[in-house]
Amino acid sequence: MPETRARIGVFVCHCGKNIAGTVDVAKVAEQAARIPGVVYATHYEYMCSDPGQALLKRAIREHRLTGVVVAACSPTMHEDTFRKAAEEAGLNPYLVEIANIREQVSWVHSGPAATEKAVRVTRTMVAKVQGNRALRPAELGVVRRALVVGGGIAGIQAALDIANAGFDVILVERSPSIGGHMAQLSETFPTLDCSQCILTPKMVEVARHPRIRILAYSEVEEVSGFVGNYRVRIRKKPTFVDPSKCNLCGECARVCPVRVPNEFDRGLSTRTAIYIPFPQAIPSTYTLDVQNCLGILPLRCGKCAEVCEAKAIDFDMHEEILEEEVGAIVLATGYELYPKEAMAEYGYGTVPDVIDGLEFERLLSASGPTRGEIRRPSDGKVPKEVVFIQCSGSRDPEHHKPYCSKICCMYTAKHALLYRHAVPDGQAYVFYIDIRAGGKDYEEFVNRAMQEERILYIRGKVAKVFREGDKVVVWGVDTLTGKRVEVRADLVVLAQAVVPSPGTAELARKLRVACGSEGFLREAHPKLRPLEALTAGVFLAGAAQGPKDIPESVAQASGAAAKVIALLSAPKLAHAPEVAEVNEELCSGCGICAPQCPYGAISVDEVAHVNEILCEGCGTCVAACPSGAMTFRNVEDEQVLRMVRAALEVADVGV
Amino acid sequence: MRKIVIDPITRLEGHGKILIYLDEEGRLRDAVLQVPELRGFEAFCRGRRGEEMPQITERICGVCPEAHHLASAKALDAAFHAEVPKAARLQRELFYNAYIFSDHLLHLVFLGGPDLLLPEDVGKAERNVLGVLQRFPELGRQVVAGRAQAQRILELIGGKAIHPVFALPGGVAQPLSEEARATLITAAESLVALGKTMIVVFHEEILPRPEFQALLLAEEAWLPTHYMGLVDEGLAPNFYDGQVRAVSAQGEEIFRLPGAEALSRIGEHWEPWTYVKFPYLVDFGWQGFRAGPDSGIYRVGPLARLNVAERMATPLAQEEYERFLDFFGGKPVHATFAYHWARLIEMVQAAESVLRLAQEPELTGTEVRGKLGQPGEGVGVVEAARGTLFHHYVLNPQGLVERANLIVATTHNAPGIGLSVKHMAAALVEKGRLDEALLNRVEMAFRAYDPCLACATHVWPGRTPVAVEIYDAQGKLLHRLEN
Amino acid sequence: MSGFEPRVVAFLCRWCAAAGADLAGTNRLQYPPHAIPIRVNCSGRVEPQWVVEALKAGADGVLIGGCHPGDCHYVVGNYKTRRRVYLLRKVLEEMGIEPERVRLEWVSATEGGRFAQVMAEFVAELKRLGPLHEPGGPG
Amino acid sequence: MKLKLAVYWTGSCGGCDVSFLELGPGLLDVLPQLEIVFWPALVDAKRGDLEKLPSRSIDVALVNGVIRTAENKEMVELLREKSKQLGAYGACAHLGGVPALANHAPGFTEVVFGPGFRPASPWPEAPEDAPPALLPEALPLDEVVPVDFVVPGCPPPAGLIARFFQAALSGEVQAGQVFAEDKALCEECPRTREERRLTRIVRPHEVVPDPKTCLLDQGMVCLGPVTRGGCQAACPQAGMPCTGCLGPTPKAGDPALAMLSALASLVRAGEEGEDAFPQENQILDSLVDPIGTLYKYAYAKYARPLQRLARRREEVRA
Amino acid sequence: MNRLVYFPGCALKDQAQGYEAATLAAVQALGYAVQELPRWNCCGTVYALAQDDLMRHVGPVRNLIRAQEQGATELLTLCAMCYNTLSRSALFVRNPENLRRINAFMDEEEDYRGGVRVLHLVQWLAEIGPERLARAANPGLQGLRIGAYYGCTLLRPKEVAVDHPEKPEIMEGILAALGAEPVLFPERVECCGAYLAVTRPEAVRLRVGSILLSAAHHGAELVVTACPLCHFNLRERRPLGAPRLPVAYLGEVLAWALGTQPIPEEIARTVGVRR
Amino acid sequence: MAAELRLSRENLNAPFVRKVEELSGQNVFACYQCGKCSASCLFAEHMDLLPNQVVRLVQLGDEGVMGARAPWVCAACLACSVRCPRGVDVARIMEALRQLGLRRGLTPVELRLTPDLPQIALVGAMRKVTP
Repeated sequence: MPETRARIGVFVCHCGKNIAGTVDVAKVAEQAARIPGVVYATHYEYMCSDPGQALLKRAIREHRLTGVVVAACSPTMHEDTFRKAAEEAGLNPYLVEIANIREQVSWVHSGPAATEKAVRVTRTMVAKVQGNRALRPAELGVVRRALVVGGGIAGIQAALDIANAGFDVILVERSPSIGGHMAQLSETFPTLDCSQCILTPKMVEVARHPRIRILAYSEVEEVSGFVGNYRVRIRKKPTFVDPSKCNLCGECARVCPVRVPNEFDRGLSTRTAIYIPFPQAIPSTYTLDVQNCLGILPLRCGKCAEVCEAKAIDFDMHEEILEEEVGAIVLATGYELYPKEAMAEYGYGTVPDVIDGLEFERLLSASGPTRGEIRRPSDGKVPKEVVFIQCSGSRDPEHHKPYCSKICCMYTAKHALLYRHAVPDGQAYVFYIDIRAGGKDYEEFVNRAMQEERILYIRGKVAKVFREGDKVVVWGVDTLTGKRVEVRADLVVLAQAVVPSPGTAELARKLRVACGSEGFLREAHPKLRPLEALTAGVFLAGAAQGPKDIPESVAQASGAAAKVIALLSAPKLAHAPEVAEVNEELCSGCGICAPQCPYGAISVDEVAHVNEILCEGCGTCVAACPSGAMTFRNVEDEQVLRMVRAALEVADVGV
Repeated sequence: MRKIVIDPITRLEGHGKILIYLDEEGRLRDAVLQVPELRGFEAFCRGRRGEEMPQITERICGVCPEAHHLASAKALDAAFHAEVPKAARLQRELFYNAYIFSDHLLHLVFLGGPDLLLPEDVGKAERNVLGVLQRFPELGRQVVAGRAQAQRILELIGGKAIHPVFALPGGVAQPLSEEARATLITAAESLVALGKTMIVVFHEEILPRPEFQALLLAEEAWLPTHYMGLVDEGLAPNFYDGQVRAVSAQGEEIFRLPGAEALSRIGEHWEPWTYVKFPYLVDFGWQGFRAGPDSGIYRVGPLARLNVAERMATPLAQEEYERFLDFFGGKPVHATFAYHWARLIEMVQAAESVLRLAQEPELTGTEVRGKLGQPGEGVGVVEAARGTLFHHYVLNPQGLVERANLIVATTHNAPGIGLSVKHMAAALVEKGRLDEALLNRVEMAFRAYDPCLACATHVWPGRTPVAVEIYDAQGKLLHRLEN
Repeated sequence: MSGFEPRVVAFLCRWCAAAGADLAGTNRLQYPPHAIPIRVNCSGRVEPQWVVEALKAGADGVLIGGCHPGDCHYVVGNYKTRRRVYLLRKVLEEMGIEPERVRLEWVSATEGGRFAQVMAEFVAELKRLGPLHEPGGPG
Repeated sequence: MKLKLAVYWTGSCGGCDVSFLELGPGLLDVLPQLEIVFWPALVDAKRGDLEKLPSRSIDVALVNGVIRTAENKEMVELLREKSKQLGAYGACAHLGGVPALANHAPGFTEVVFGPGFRPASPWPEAPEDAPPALLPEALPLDEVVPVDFVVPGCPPPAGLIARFFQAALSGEVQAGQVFAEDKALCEECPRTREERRLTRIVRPHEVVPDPKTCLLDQGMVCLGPVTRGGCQAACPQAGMPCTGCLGPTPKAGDPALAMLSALASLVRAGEEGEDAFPQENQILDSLVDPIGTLYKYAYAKYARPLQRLARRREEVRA
Repeated sequence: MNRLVYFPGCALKDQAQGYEAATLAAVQALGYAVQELPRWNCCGTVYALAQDDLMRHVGPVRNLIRAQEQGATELLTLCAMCYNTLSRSALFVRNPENLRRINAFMDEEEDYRGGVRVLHLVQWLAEIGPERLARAANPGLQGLRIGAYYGCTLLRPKEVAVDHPEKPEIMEGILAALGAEPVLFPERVECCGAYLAVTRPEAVRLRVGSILLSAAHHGAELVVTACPLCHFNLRERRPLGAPRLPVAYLGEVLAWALGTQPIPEEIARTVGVRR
Repeated sequence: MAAELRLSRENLNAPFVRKVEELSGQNVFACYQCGKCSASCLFAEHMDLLPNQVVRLVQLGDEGVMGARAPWVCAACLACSVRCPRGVDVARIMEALRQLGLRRGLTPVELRLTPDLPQIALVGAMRKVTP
């Protein structure tokens, strides 16, 4: 029992008149001296001053103190000061505690009651110190390499920033090329830059960067370890084409007999089974889509291999599992659009001329299936009446997604405007509930669309969309006039809600990163730690965390990169030792603790284990543990109960 | 006034003591059975979750928890308007018969055994289980093994053998597997075998003994009361289910009713000198502590069940039942010591029933819970080893117990036990002989009931040690006898 | 109940409630001195047993101070606390102890005024309820 | 030398005494090694015999049952004096057990008998023949006399009884020893645990549990995590939640409060946050009768001090 | 033979007698005995939407009690409006507090204990399954192009909807199984005007015209409904110039398909001309 | 300026608003005025106010909405209710206004009875628009 051998010293600070003016400090010291286990008690004018600290050190040595209570100001002020001083005198700093008798006593109370409370507070802390153990902070090294998951604009930006700071980066992308949705866009708001024109140079930079290794057509399989020391298993799917040999001649695609919907064009065109997603793709190579290829097994076709002069096609290529160690991870897995098939009232995705925003981007894009001409999917006619429906699936807690998708107001304005540029005699209608254009030059952009392009904005939600002959009928309302409206349109574009990309939840689970109810990755703190996941060493960038436009994604990516750089630059990671701990003799492995931990620091097999590095020391798991097997260093239950009894003791407090 | 106290040892552990008061002339003024303990389940069951009742009320009695468990479950079935699916019903009934077997066996060998199997002159140091085991080692081995089989059945279905957990309103916790069935059948076969053995032992070792026959026919152990018990549609005793039949001291049917209605025909009388209540038939009213055709006092338990039944439910039991009736020359049999024989007959029926139920194809059915309605009021009744057991609950809409009333087997018998004791005491006083053998008769008289003064007393296992002290009017100890 | 001075234990989360209490001090806001503060990292560390032990050991009331919903330094600790206290109060009430004796308050680091006010209100409430213990005991 | 053993029951159901039989044939091995000096259920020694014994002449005494009447109290005090080691046998002596829930039901004689019931003697001339007075509270054994060890359970499982006899016969019963596991029941429970969260609290009769999954994961209030192992998780294996008869694990403290904390911690109504409060409260409210559920056996030992405070509060108010 | 307890309601004993006769015959042909609920009373016709209007639940719940007395766990309805009011009241009393309050209103009846499921003919037909219908369909509907008109009460509110309220397919599945070619038309889920026939007949005429146009436009030869009020409006409140589409009850086309009733002359004429 | 509608704390917290909310069981402030109800309403052309405007006036505490025709035109077809993105049961708000009107003795609707009307139509109409 530590307390039987305890030799506690109590130091009561006057803080000039701050404490001594109200509290009878001599009395406090005198009372403290009576507590069993207290071998030394004194009071001094300014404990935090050099002479005060010297007094403390001397007393520790002379009285061979095993614990110290400084009754003074709030621990947030000088806990460090006194712990350091004690350490210099040879006492473990975790055996020093502060009794706050200034902020919580002398400044807020007066009269004898203040002294009484000061005595009780001091006594309570003595009870705590009697139960404290000497602790040492944990230290660990850092693997100076980062993993970026997702090769969209956010992932690209984060990878470049980290690599430019001198750290190796592994960039994992699920599809055959990096570039993400930004590569599919035509122009970008509000500047109307060509999306590919600004993205391509960045993609090339990534491809050429000596510190960046791109693993395209790959997925993160498993993550273990913890901050500074993650082990990642990455599954690299075979492309059946050796990128180092492929010279992009394109002969293979020309002879391929297979036609499947082209994902990059969102099904508005077709591609072959061996294909390059788009001409500027990085890695710059063809990929053989084994699901659709006729020839891999059994060897029936093989036409592409026959025509490939570079002999780049290798049917024997196999899936690889790569194991890598990294110190930090950036998640930039991006978004997808909420499927229009979910929109019952808008035709369930069965009306061909009801399309979503990304499809419209492909129609607008000069490299798209229509070479930038606006032609509707059903019959290739140029639509003369186009209805844009905002908030399709967003802001609809009853049926779809409760949140605002944030980017649709802007891209719809852009769509309508670009449509007017492309079809000058066409009419664009935009059904909206609110216009949210809170960004630099955004409001001006929307105004331009309304004013200069005479796009009709109708404030009201659309009730129903259905096909009637070759028209698409839209039933809506203009709430401003109070009239119901019907538009017999040629094309309807739904600004579908932004949702996390598929697989986000699974990846989050592998990384023990929390997802919100809508599936977006959750930041550690919505205001103060927006770039970090709750799991230490994992950072978030881009729309995987929530709907974001390009500038915001890039900014967050750079922010996350800065966090990664700071982490990878530290020589050692130190971690406070006041954390949870498992008594394996008592733990039955019931596992109630594990889900309490917001940091994923607890794993359970036969018994629970706390990863000391991941544990932030909240103690929620300890309070949840029913069997008492989970404990908290230096805030043990027995300790607190002793503190409670000390606080409430009826015995005379001498005032 | 003089007083005789028959206090199982130290009057605190006996949980049942007998007080005999004599007047100055030494004539009997009164004799009462007092239960000096109260745990008050009716009170603290209030506010508890209804579905917990089978597990709470069984703590009334650790000797027959199975009976409380299922009486409680049946009361809940009724309170929730639930139909119990076949598979669940079979599980319960099989379990229940295994319990009856085990409990009766316990009494016959371990409790009544020393009285029945050992010569009257055996020393008190030997007159216990160990004595029986020493004299009949082979029987002892068989009984220990047989009981273990019964306990295995109880554990397999009930989760635990003592204080089982499986019954819930509308059914049971989970389905039984076919592997479990195989185990059950093997166990059941050994129960039937042991039942047969016990019949042989009874007819060879016990019944032929003249002192036992004298007991069966002793006048002071002949108590003409009414009887009550559950019978099936064919008027055979059924322990788990059926209608409550009451038969008068002359053998005529008083009523045959479902449990809830039968309960309304029972009144409860209490006396301030004991913590046990005295039930009576309201058709007759509380007429004080006396037996006979006009009194409200009735008895329950093995003898009562055989008196209210017209036949047994299984072949071996029926054979033995006929021998029993032959011996007494017809019904109703009022001989208190006939309880032992009745117990043997029932034990055999229980064993045969276990075997039959274990072979029922639907026993392993997976539908084990009936649909529950809104909770309300319900009465559940079973035949505990010692007699009819009623549980009656009123549940609130949340399914919490609002009111609970329990009439346990030995409570029904409390007036009867009191009377048996009184008659014995009267005989004792009349003969003016206070020797140990006579004293043992008093003891045997109430032991015949196998009294588990359930909510209160504990007389298991073995003999209830009795001391008799006779004081004079000044309170001076005149005479002290211990068995 | 004149002259009754309730005894109180206050478990304060270090990041919000204890910081709020410090701020009350910095702003020299006077409040009743009845509560002895015990600082914990998170209100989520507070165990219902501590609260009950405090009541058994002589406290007339127990205060738990945590961060406002959404502001927990450890993200969700205060939600667990809220649920634990909710259940605990139910149990106390069933036993016949006024649930008002256990109070959970959200106090942020900037709410010095609120901390002082909570203390004043709680002490007033406890005075209204009267002592939980007989004078002098236990302790 | 045979072990001098005494066994005694106070306010109990008798299940503890029957439980010795669960040793089966093993009982026949144990019996010859015992000198039973006092065991009302088995041998004919009486109070008088016990009183005559010298102090500390019994090696081991076992008491089962709750301390309910003045007689119970006198008797265990006597036993304590005569015994070297005295153990609480079974949940009632250990924790108070089910009958100690009566502490939570004030005025219970009125409930049982109706108003106006006062114990009295059948004959006024013999006032001493009134039934013994009830204590104001039903108490666990260690509230009345010091207890050296515990054989827990309701009733103690055969394996633990065997373990006790093994230790007792070799004279190795440690002070403070509890004849059960230090780890919780979950250690022995074959059910599998998935991600822990309680989206609802269900009562056993409301669902047919999945045979493989942890009952707590299925929404049942299973006290397994707070209760000592030693029964091979008999109840969970039978499809019913553990109700805690083996008592709390060594560091759990008040098992009801420990479990309360765990349950509340696990409750989730979707995303954690203020929006979930009403739904969470609803889930928590579906834990009806928390006292009976969480304190089924342990009320006397753990809840009684608070109950006593509450009762005094009521008296003050009245 | 399986027993069905069936609630008729006013319309089936009045203007929709044909619906009842045809349906009961057809259901029997499918192997089910139909028993009319004894002592049924009015369902209330329209569901009370006001929170404090408890009285309006008494009628529907009393019908549920009648079903409970019969030991029935399901109560079959043919009228869509009856289906709606009864099933919503059944839903309402799923809340124990509501149940308690409604039970307090009953006088001689036993308490309702919950547990009667109200189901509509379309649900019942869907549940016995398309295979069974297809087997029984003789002569079948022989490719008749039928537009199923759902109206409101089978689909809204969504708590009692027989299928997805925006894109139901349950009737189409039944019709297809019976050998018809179902036609989807946008207005099949939009209101016909219902009881506005009493207060605003002109509004009803506009709606009916629009619905029939929509059906005709998408190629329907026949409109089928399960609601007597829709049936009335669609037939009797057509505006001038509306398409001359015949309208029939679902139970009737079922009877035609199973051969328990012949196709009426007028309809045969209308749809037969083009065939 | 004499405004058509004077907004004040009193109006916005008027018993009228609470009554509508109580009768309908709906929180009228859940409505964000997107108009989807109105776009869905096939009888809006016969109404003097669109359904969303009716809800708006309730939000504003304008008891004048009691004089509107719209609730009496409503056929309770529930198209608005199933489509409302905010889960507001607009039909219940209409019913509440009708009920309030009826309870105050308003019967602004004329029954136009013709002999061919079936019982189902008559009962339905009378339950909705007569006291």
